[in-house]
Amino acid sequence: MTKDEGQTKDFYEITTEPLNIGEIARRVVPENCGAIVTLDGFVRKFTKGRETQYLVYEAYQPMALKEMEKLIENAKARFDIENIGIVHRLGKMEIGETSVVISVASPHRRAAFEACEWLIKELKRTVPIWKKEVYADGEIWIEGDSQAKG
Amino acid sequence: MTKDEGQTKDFYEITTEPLNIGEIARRVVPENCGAIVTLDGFVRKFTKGRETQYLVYEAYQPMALKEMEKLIENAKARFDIENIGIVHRLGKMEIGETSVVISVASPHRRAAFEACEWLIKELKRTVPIWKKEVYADGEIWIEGDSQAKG
Amino acid sequence: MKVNVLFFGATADSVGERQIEISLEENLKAETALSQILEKFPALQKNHDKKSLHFAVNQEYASGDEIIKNGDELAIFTAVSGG
Amino acid sequence: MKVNVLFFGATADSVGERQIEISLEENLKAETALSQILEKFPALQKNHDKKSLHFAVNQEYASGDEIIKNGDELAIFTAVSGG
Repeated sequence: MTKDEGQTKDFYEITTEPLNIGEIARRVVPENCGAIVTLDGFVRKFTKGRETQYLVYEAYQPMALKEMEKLIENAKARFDIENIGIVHRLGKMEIGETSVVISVASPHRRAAFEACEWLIKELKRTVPIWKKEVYADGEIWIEGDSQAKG
Repeated sequence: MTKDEGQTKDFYEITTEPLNIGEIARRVVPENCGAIVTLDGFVRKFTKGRETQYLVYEAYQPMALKEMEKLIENAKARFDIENIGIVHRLGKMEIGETSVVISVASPHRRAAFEACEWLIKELKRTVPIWKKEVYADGEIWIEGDSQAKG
Repeated sequence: MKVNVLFFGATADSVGERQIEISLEENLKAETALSQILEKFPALQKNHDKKSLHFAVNQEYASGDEIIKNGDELAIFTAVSGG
Repeated sequence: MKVNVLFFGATADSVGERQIEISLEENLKAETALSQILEKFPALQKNHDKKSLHFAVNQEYASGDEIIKNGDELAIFTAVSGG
């Protein structure tokens, strides 16, 4: 699911392997850019005071990849950025493990900050991935903002 | 030069070793946060069309560390963020090598984006570090915006 | 006509299945197809407010006006929570 | 009194030294000390506009009003360019 046509080094992937944010960030580096902004989302120990033991992420994979591709296209139309990499992990994740990495390279860092923030916001709204929080006394599928999409 | 008192995991360092941005980002993770924003500044191949062969970074080290400490204090007063890590590399760096990493962890990602962007802007304005660009036909110490400080 | 209906996360737990082939009348609008599917799965209606459910047709979010065709892949899920 | 003057990057190249101990009169203001140091190093004046030079006293940016004391660490450098 890596798109690499000539100059562009965008990519979007779903994996069950641990994420190495440094390696992901490095893959978006173009020659004429000087800054990469990376968002590293990870499993919190506490949500609203309740202690999470671990999380399980599940995706509607083919649709998730299509939505990730759209996100990249839209971000590149909206912001003056060069390359984008998005990798989301699925399956069981322990506290502190990285669930998603979004890296954006741009000639001017302002655009990379804006685009990275926009991408994580939109990913959480549109990409069909769900997380289940598992507690000592139960588990719950987390529901996003239902007004956000569709 | 690592400050690690109980809950806080802020740090600011200067090193001549290669920077591992994933490792640096992971050091700022607190238990109640869910997002880290990381800025990865690196050596560009082209500046204003001129091809750089490599760069050399030099610092007024004790003052640079004091200024980095002030940046962290100021950012934490200004933004709702938990932990900050700043590591700047010195010495010779090849094209594409990371010169600086700034990682910010916060409960809400908006503040982490804002703080990270503010930190890199201020670091470039106040921390006494200089870079020399080396070209095939010469070299030049890059001068920042002279109106910015002092 | 036959369509495949996929469930994920909370909706898969409600239905107890992740994928079911069902029969629907020809030329249904997505909106109507969703209502008919909900009627077939009382647990979906019981556990979820209809307004909170999202509906995709062939891996695209559906507006409701799409015409469902034989062999289409439908999906019903709650608001996404990745990231 | 004696003070240490440090140079970095472009100013070190101009002066040809990275650290020099020099003598100054007692109780000089930072502003005046800087002018006197510039007079001692013609290459600094030749290569750099005075307005583009930054001056630090004991590892802090100087406003110009600081009183320089014996043993102080002064530093003269161009606008920083890290990051």
